[in-house]
Amino acid sequence: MADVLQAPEQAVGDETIVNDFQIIVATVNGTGSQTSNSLVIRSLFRMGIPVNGKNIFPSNIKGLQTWYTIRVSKDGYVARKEENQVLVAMNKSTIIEDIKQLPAGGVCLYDSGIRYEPTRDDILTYAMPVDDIMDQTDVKRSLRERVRNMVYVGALASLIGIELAEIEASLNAEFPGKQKVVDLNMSVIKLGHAYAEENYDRPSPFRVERMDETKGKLLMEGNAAAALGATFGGVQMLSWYPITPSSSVADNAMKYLSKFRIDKETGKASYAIIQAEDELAAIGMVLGAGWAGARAMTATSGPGISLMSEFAGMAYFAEIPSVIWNIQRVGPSTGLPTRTSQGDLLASYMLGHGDTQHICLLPANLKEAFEFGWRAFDIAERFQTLVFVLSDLDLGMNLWMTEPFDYPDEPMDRGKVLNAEQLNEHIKEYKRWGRYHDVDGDGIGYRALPGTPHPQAAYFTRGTGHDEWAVYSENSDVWVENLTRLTNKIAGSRDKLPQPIVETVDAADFGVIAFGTVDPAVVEARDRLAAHDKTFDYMRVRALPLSPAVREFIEAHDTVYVVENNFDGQLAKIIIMDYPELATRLKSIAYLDGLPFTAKFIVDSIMEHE
Amino acid sequence: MADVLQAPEQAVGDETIVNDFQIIVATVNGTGSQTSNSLVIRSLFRMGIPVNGKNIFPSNIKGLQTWYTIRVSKDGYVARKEENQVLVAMNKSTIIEDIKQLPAGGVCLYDSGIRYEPTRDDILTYAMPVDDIMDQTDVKRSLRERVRNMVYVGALASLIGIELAEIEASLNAEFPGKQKVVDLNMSVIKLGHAYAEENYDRPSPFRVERMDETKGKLLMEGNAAAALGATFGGVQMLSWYPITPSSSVADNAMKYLSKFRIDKETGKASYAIIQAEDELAAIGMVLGAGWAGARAMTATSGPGISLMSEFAGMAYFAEIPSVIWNIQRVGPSTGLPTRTSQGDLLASYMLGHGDTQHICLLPANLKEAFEFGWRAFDIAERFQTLVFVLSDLDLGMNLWMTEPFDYPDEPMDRGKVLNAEQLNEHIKEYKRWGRYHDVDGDGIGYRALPGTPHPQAAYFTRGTGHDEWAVYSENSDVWVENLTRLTNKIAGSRDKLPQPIVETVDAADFGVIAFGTVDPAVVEARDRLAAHDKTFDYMRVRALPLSPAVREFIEAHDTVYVVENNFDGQLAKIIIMDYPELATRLKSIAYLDGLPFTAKFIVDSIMEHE
Amino acid sequence: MAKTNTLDLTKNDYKGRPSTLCPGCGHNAISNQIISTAYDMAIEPHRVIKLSGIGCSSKSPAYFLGRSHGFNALHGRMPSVGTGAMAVNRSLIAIGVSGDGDTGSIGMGQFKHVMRRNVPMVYIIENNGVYGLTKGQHSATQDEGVPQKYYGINEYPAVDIALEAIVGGASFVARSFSGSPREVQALLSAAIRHNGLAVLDIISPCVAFNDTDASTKSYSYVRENLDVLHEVEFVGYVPQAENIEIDERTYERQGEILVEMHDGSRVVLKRVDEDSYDPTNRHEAIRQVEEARRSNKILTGLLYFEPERRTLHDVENLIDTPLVDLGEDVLRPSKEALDEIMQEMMI
Amino acid sequence: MAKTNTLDLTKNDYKGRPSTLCPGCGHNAISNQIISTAYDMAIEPHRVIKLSGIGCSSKSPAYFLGRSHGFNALHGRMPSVGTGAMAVNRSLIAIGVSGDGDTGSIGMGQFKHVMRRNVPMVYIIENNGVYGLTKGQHSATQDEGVPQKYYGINEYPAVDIALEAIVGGASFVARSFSGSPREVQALLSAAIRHNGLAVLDIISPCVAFNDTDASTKSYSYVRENLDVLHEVEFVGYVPQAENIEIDERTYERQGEILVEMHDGSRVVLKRVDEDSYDPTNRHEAIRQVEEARRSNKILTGLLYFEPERRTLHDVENLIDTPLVDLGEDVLRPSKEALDEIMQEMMI
Ligand SMILES: Cc1ncc(C[n+]2csc(CCOP(=O)(O)OP(=O)(O)O)c2C)c(N)n1
Ligand SMILES: Cc1ncc(C[n+]2csc(CCOP(=O)(O)OP(=O)(O)O)c2C)c(N)n1
Ligand code: SF4
Ligand code: SF4
Ligand SMILES: [Mg+2]
Ligand SMILES: [Mg+2]
Repeated sequence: MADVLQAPEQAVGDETIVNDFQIIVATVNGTGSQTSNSLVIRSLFRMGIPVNGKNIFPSNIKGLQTWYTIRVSKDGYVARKEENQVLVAMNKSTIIEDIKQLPAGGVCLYDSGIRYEPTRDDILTYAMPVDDIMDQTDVKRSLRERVRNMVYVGALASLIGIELAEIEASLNAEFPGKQKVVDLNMSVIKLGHAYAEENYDRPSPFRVERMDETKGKLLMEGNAAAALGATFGGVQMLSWYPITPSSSVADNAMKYLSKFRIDKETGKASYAIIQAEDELAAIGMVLGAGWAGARAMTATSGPGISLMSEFAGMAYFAEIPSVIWNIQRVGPSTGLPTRTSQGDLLASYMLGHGDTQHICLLPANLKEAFEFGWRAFDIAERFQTLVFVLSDLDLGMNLWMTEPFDYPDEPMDRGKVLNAEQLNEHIKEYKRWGRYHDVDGDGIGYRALPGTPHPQAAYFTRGTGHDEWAVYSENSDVWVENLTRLTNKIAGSRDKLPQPIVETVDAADFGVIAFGTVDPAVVEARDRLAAHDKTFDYMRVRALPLSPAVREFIEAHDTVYVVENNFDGQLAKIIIMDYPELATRLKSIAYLDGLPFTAKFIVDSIMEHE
Repeated sequence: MADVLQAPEQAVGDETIVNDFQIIVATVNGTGSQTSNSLVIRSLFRMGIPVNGKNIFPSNIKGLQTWYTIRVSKDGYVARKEENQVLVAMNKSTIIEDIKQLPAGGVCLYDSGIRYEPTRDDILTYAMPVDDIMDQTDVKRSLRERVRNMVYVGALASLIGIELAEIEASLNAEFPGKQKVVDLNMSVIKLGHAYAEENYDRPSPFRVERMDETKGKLLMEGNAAAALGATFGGVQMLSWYPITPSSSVADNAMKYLSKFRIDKETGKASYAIIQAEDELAAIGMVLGAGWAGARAMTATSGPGISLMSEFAGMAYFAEIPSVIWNIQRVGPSTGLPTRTSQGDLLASYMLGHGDTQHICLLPANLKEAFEFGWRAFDIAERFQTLVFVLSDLDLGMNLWMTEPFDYPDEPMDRGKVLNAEQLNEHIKEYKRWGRYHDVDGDGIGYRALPGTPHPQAAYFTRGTGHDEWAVYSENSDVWVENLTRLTNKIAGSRDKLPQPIVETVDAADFGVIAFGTVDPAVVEARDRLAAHDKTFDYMRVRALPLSPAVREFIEAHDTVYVVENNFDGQLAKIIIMDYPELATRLKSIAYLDGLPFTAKFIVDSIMEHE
Repeated sequence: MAKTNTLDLTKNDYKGRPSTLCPGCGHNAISNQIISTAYDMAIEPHRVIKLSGIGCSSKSPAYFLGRSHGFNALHGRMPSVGTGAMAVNRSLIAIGVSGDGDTGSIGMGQFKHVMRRNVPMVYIIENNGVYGLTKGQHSATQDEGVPQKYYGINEYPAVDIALEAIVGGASFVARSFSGSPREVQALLSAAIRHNGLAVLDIISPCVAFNDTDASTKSYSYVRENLDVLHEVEFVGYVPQAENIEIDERTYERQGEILVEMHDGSRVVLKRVDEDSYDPTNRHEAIRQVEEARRSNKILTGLLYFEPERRTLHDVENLIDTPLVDLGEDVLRPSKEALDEIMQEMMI
Repeated sequence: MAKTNTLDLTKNDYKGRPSTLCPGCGHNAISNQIISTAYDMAIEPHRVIKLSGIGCSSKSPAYFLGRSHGFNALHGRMPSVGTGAMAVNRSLIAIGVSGDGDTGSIGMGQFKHVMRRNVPMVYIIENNGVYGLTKGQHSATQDEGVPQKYYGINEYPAVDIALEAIVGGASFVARSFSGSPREVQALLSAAIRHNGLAVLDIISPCVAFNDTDASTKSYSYVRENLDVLHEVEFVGYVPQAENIEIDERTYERQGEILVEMHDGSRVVLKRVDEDSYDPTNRHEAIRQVEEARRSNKILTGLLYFEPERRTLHDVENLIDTPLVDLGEDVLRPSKEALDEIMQEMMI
């Protein structure tokens, strides 16, 4: 990737750049452009070219500016790039700004129905008279708006070399069995394509060419992977309250669970998905179900997290297995509901008043979204506590390439649960059973579920002080013992949660720690920095509380950059709180503007210090 | 105080200990013992002896064990002591344990109606046949239960030397104008006194003697001081939802406001106190009122804090002056509702999802509770943000001695508010007025309140992204600029909030940092450690974000102990997050068992290290 | 030897820990009535879950059915916890206990929504018009004009729990008084047998804070102002006792209204004045409750009953087996299933 | 030159920013009706505060009365914010806009309690049966049996906003349809003049997610199933226009019901069929709303009106001056006052 660093990220002169540029499509939301963009991505993917799409959409249903970036990268980079080389300009309210952003040598494909004539002469412009082209079709007026964006799909295909056959195949996959829809869209795409073929005589310097890099891979959104993971985790109850960008976790769970978990004979469901009246109720239902012995989860985002605080504290203190997916968006407050962020790390980790701490899993890609989807339940039931999975809008709602997911390699771990018979044995062995009685020394007691037919199975769950027999207590020593056990219990998870992924090089100049969707940018930055003769060891953290490996990693480096997509450098703070003695080795690279991280930002930030 | 350290905290032999011991009264709640105990304290206070009372009561209305400790200290120490020298045992369900806790040489005054005969011969026991004594009175059956605890007041008075006249004076103060009630109680007290005079032939080794140390002082509870402070801060709206231990803030506010803020002519109120349906509504009303230009506050505790998270984030982000008194109790979850804690420090400081930060004031005594009561509004309006005042059950609900409060030494600071005329001038000067337009470089914009008769005064307040003109924005740069301004605004308060109190000695061995109600224990520990030839400089932090003085203090010491009444060492964590480079100098002394801190614990903890 | 029920359990087996509530508190009476009812109905204790929010009332589940699991949740949030538990284990019998503050103030939203979902669950509101545990503030059910020692006269209109329940879509709504043990037990039995959400608004005086002469929720006021709709009797299911074919769940016989419960047991409503009261008439129920409200009477009995409402389990189309009883074989789809999905997405 | 009202303001002066809602959304129509009403009534824009929660509906305050302060609060929490603001500044006119999700789901508790407090405030629910902004989930007001593209058929009973309001103690309850501009404006005018909480349940179709043939909140369904109670006309206060002495706030004249508002303005309710409808009869109001609900009709008009209910300001016994207008002289008691208290406590 050295070339990218040396040359500015631009097309220069007549040189053709193949499979290494970023397209930005500027449209108006609610006009079907999402289908068009996903067609472009899927078609590129079918051509074997590594690709990634990011939707930058407004908090609104229809009529506002929306951008979609599509990165084509022969080297397989999937992070966002700051510069876009190819612009598809369909939105008259942003076209002036959109064109300004193009680098010299960039390509602008624009709807010439917009009364605006691009004036820059350092870019290549291609006009699409979209309405005129639509006039050639016999598409009904009422449908026109919904398909007119297909024009740019066709024109773009011609301009940069996307194969029409792959577009058609993608259409078929998108609308399986709906030949009419496919034909209608295809007819418009072909017109766009034909128009471009006839009228664009200057070739685009940015082109795609078939590769073989996507075989055996698939495209998916993180929220779908999460839902599929939960499905293979055997989720029994999901309660949720709609909120962007988390809603599609529930939507996808409905889809997958109705596929796999409807009893063939009776047509009945072995799961319940309940739309709650708010987030307080959603998490309440999760706790009720988790307490009753089910695998229960909710999915939400910032404002919902805030509302779940009180119950989160209760889950920790009363030790109720439960799972919250937090698909992070930009806060504080309602913030930017349709922008991505890693800003809820601290809030989630310590959610609730008093001294609280929650296990957090930090997926960075689809495979982990799937894996943590099922594993979160194992962990929640094993440690009898609330488990957060902190995804974000970027991972959750964008299309990512992935290898197929691995089937869970372990049977479900339901944790320490005693049925009536086991309860008898337990009592035989330990004289008495106590819900919070730590007989194994790991801080984890044994549960007996409601409905267990045993006269001693019952206990009382509460958020107030209680002893190991689950009896109410205001005693000071009991409180300290209980909190100490709880602290130890969570600490005991440190080496049992998903461990950090470490990639080392010989004689690294420094270390980098990151988590979640910052990963692709770090990976790309690593290659770019190599061009500056700077190399680093990279640790990607995958869970809180931190693994002991984090200390070792930091101890092995004089300088460790902590890269994260938030304002306050929250992971860095967590590391410092855990390892104050290593604090001076850390440098925080924290930034949050709502857009996914770029390699350039990391490179620039590091180079400022090095 | 060296003697206390050298000698175990016990009475030995025949030596008489004067004005330096702790009494514990064990009763059943709902039996009027609170009146009895407060009589004892007030009478001691009237005798000029420094005294402090701590109520250790159950989360229950009637019938459960309650303890009340009364510390008498000629040296003026008001921290809790671990050992009690004098026990008044009125509760049969705890008497066995209560007597066990007494040190050798201790005194036990007990209700001999309890069928339990103290068997320890290393203590002095005094029987009170309470029912027999009550039988001598002509008190009506129905009233008996309510006054029977007066028996121990009388007996104790005789035993340790409390003057009956002062008890009577205290009764008169407690029930002003209610001679009958006074007489009734006094008659019982006298019987108890007489019984003791006649029957106790071994004198108590613990005695009180008149001093002159309380002149010009008064006794008060922290929640009353807070309410009085808010009253002198000109509070206009208080909304609250009942929760122990904060409810008496509102109760006292009703009392004081109805005294001072009822219009003489019309009989109407210039304030509104609204009992909300829950904490979400309470804080919502506060924000509505703060936005409209009023001084508004709420008082709550842990669970309420959790429920206020979402609005707290909004107050920060939309910059709405507002005040929350958090009278801390033990969490997580419902926890121990009637026990004290400093465990909500981190939760309050960062309440809400995303990158949030709130100003927190940390009162340690009544004068500060009063002062922060009014000053919190000045700060909230000056910085246009949410201000927490973090008190706790110990300060809030117990009786403390104090000097009279100082009248506010500054006029009310209503912050940057423009009326119609000022708005015109502002526009003349800066071309345009913007709610979040930072013309002064301190990150603080100017407000124009609803109702301002000016065509440009209106703006739109929201929790979503907005620019300096208060216009909705999803723009990345706008977001970063806004958050940067907010961060700077709060950082700008560091040296404008109540600054730490520092007490230094020559050539201190180390430093100690603490806050809030840990203070009396630190003060006492300092004297005790002097006996070990260990001296320290003491910094008491009074606000978050931390003053720059904190860094200087730490830099001046190789070792700094951070003492706090919570489990996780939350202040230490905040210091470390702010000053990672000083992390290694800090040692956390954090402990939380629901009881106020003791000097002994601090001394022991420090001596372990030193 | 102590008497036993058909499960060979003594009444003691249905008791809980000693109450720490005030002597004379209405809530204690209700606990006793729950104990008696469960004993009489011979309910298997392990099948019961006890749910509550926060308050004196919400503490009471610790004082009955010690052999049943309990979940003392958060203030106002009992309904959601109950919904979650019942969703995953339909074989349980849920008894929720709440207070007027817990339900009428902070819990209003969850109260309303648990009724919409018709979660099979008994929802008792131990209604005393005040916040007992926090020492006597007015709650949302305090009547207008009632004074409180520290908090003055309540000037806001009272939330009428029963009216809110009927309007909100509850399928079983009753009101009673903690001092009417027979009525409470009969209604409680019916509520337990009801296949859906059963709201029991039980006036339960707080002797510590709201038992004064001026209170409309004091023992004396309630006793004097009871307006008993009908005499309620619960008759457990007796097979073959009746061979009349009936389609209707509610029918009149000799001036008595008979309400068939889901499992064949029955509630008999004997009229106490000229007219018999048909609890399935929603509009009439609203009228009666409204009228009682206006005249400050405490109308007790089975106010409203809607037998055919679909429950949460119906709407969620759940299998008969409780979800918690399913094993990994059912819960985790096969490797082939995953591979198939992956394969589909690869094309 | 543009037309002006008595304040010399043009209609433009009452407009807001351009709407970003979907073209055809009912909410846009309501915004226009608010603009027209405020213009016609010649309301001083600076005296108005606009309050809302979260949702498409709650965004709409940005699109009207640009010269009025706005507070776009949190989801479901508009009522508390409005209560706080009105408590401290009684001279303001509060217009709250909420959605059916915002009010019927997450906001149910605050909705119920703001009515109990009778905060002087217009509370509009732009009711479309779905969550628009989060893309078409059923809300609590969706009728049973209505399907949604992704979320199937709603099987829970709908929350009837108007019924909940009447039962919950609102002192002014009306229902209308965004497609009935005259009626909306008349009711809105009356609501603004009402001295207390005025609930306006306005059916406001969502063209993006709930305007299908199967929806009972689609334009076509609503148009066909309107059941108009009466023709509503608002007559601003005209001094001396009437010299008949009347004690009653509501009275009948020539078959018209006249409702006197607080400031002397009047709502005239002209009957549309045989009987005229008296909106002060709470029980009749409940009956009518219930009946319409059962027959799936959209009953519009002034459903309920209770003129004499004490407002928040009455109950709190507030002085006439808005609290925010008080200076330090009133707000901060004197040094002597403090010293006196200190002195008292020293004895
Ligand atoms: C979130 C929260 N807010 C406040 C409290 C304090 N609190 C405890 S019980 C209670 C009121 C209980 O009243 P009610 O439900 O009527 O029960 P009662 O004690 O009268 O039986 C309150 C406000 C709390 N525990 N949690
Ligand atoms: C606490 C919280 N939860 C969820 C959301 C997401 N959310 C935004 S709008 C909305 C629903 C709005 O529905 P409604 O009030 O009916 O308004 P409409 O869009 O239909 O006009 C939801 C759930 C949020 N903003 N805040
Ligand atoms: S305070 Fe009232 S509600 Fe609570 S236990 Fe006592 S009597 Fe019962
Ligand atoms: S989604 Fe529905 S409610 Fe939202 S703006 Fe569009 S039509 Fe209106
Ligand atoms: Mg109560
Ligand atoms: Mg809606």
